[in-house]
Amino acid sequence: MDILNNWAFVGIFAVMAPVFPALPIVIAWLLRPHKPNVLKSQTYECGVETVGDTWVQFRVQYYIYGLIFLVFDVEMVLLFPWAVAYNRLDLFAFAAGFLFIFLLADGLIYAWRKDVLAWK
Amino acid sequence: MEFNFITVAFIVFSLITLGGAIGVVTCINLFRGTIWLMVSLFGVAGLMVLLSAEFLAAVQVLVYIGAIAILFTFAVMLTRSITSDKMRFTRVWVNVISAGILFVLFALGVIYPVWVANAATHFPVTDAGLATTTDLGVALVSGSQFVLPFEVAGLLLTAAMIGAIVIARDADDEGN
Amino acid sequence: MDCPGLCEALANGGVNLGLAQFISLFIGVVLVSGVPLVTVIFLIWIERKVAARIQDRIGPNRVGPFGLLQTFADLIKLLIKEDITPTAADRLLYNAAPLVSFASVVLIWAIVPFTPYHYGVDLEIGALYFVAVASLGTLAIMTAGWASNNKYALLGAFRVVALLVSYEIPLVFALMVPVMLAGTMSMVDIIYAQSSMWFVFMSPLAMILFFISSQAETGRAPFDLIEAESELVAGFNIEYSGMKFGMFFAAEFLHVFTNGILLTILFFGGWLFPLWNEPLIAFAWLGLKASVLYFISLWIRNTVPRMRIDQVMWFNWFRLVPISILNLLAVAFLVKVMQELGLAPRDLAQATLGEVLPMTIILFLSNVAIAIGLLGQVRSVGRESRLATETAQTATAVGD
Amino acid sequence: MVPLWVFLMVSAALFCIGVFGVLARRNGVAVLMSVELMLNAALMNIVAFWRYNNPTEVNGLAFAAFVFVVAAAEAAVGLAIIISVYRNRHSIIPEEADTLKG
Repeated sequence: MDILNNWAFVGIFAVMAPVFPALPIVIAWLLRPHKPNVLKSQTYECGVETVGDTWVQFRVQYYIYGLIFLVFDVEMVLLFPWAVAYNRLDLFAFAAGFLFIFLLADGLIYAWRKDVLAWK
Repeated sequence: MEFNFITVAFIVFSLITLGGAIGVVTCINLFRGTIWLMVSLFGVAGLMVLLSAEFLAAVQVLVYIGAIAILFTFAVMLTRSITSDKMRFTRVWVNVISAGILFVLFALGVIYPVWVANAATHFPVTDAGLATTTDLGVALVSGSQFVLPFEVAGLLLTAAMIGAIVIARDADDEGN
Repeated sequence: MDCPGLCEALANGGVNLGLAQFISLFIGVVLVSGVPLVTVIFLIWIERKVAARIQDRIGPNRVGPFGLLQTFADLIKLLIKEDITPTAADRLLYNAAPLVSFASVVLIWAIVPFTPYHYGVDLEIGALYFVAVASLGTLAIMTAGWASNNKYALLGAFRVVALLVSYEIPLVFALMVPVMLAGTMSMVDIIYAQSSMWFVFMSPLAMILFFISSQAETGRAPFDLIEAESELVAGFNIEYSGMKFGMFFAAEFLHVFTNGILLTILFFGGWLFPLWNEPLIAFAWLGLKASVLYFISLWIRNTVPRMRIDQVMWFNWFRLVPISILNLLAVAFLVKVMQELGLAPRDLAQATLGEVLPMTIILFLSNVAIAIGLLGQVRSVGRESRLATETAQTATAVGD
Repeated sequence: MVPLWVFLMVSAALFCIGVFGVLARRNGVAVLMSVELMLNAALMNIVAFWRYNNPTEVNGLAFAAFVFVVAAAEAAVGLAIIISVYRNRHSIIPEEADTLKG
């Protein structure tokens, strides 16, 4: 159960990690003054009162960046085992990996050509 | 089921998974729903670690929390005025009952008779000889195993990317 | 690091075995996470001092010798500062975001090998763990922006997240090069694979790509659109004040040094000292290399002007992503061909200097060739656009 | 070690919560989130069966890796469709997007 012993460490670490920043925040909560008033707690808007909804309409551009990132992320997930095993494989493995990356690069080139990657 | 470290971890992660899932299907505010979804999928990653599939657990965090969550939050922001929607659910009780019946069917019809009754025939569970990430890498690109699905996966991802760009971009053009 | 002696001692002393394991793991966690927490206090001082020197100032020099206690003074100030939560904010997520942001950086230290014998854990998937944990930080920024319920915060968060996810692609492709050369994702094994040759000599381009994109991941200049304090309000953390703002701040400072450590492990041989591997010397050597990289990062931050968001995005999608893919393919192809020809060893950890030398030279030359080709292309594109502008200007002048 | 059927029970519960979400939610994005839950229940089943029945074979891992690919493609295209429908009809209720006729 070596794997689980390692991950028990990671698990305790993950539980402890938010505690370290929480500690000073809690201490600050005990020490600092608490004098909220209506003006202070307003949303910061450069001196002018808030107008309209916070949910302003966003551009689809953001979605496209997220989308391409998602596709590349999944591609990397499949490429990581390939990279780890690479030293044991032969030239055919390179061809398979090359074809895989090439297919994804096609999608990237399509995005270039359609000019969806440039920030407008 | 003896009570030890692993059992405690299993119970905690199961509660995280199911609690997060209930949060997803009942939340009013969709951004919070996305956060609940991440909590739930994080629980699934924890369960995968308990199943010694550490590679898949890392992938789960990477793909779902790193990428799909971001995509969902972007989509939530792009389709605005979601929080003020009054029409959130349809036929709640009918659906609760049908989902409940489905669960009972799973539990009584399949899992109990097949997997509890035959529990004794299971293979011994040890970490010895466990398939590793290296084995997965070899299998993904060896001609006799998964090289074809591997390439088809690449093709599917490319198709999804191009298709989604076309669909989302049309929307953008009409928006302007 | 689970202090094996301690666990046995406790178990022999009559403590329940599970509890003994838990206590020894817990002490290990406290020791490992103590390193970044102590480091970050001094990083803030170093950062301010270096920035001051570069700008021809003295920097903090009042509190303590050389102003060393300045950070503690800042800490006291942040502790007793009133902390405002806007009424419109989503309280739970608003308070959780700084915690997750800081935790995501501290969590990376679980896999950092300090010496051959002292490290948190040696996960089989170490490199992937680092990427997965770092992506939690992105979600924290998104949550902070949304939970503040402020237009500027939300817009800032959107821009930052778009930037972070974009730069993660070259980061991971660059990370894949050492993973491929070493044939493992475990950080300790990646260091051992460099015992005869650092990976920076095999693929300098991957190192540079990793450095640039990790600089962007931390939101440092020239990519500091996260908080372009002189231009935008403050980006996603505009509504935060007091200690919660301090946590975002500390997370950023720590992240820069963490990147230096990772770069050292992946490309500069970690704690490998040419002569001997005494734990203390190994630790100091790792720290020294990381500090040099950290200093370079500060240097860039304080000298390079900020880029516009469209330039940042263009630079990523039209330069870094294609180069990182090209670099990965080139390294993969050359390594495989050389392995088939018997010029390159299949297990770098066992190879001698003589065995890896031909492979190093060829990979280095291929990287240089890619870089030269790239620079040539950049130059010709620049010339074309300059000519186009000049022609246009002449045309208008003639038209007048 | 926790027996296999307990894992299966948890994933069955996760699947049923997902089914409820798909049936009951009227918001397209929420429906997609519920579909992700169902996919994850299936993924957990695959991993659990791999671990208990065939841990030395790599098939289970490879199958799970391909499930991630499908999940990513589904999320990407599904959300793009929702955004597109929202832009054109200003509604994200799936039942109202019924103009596609043969």
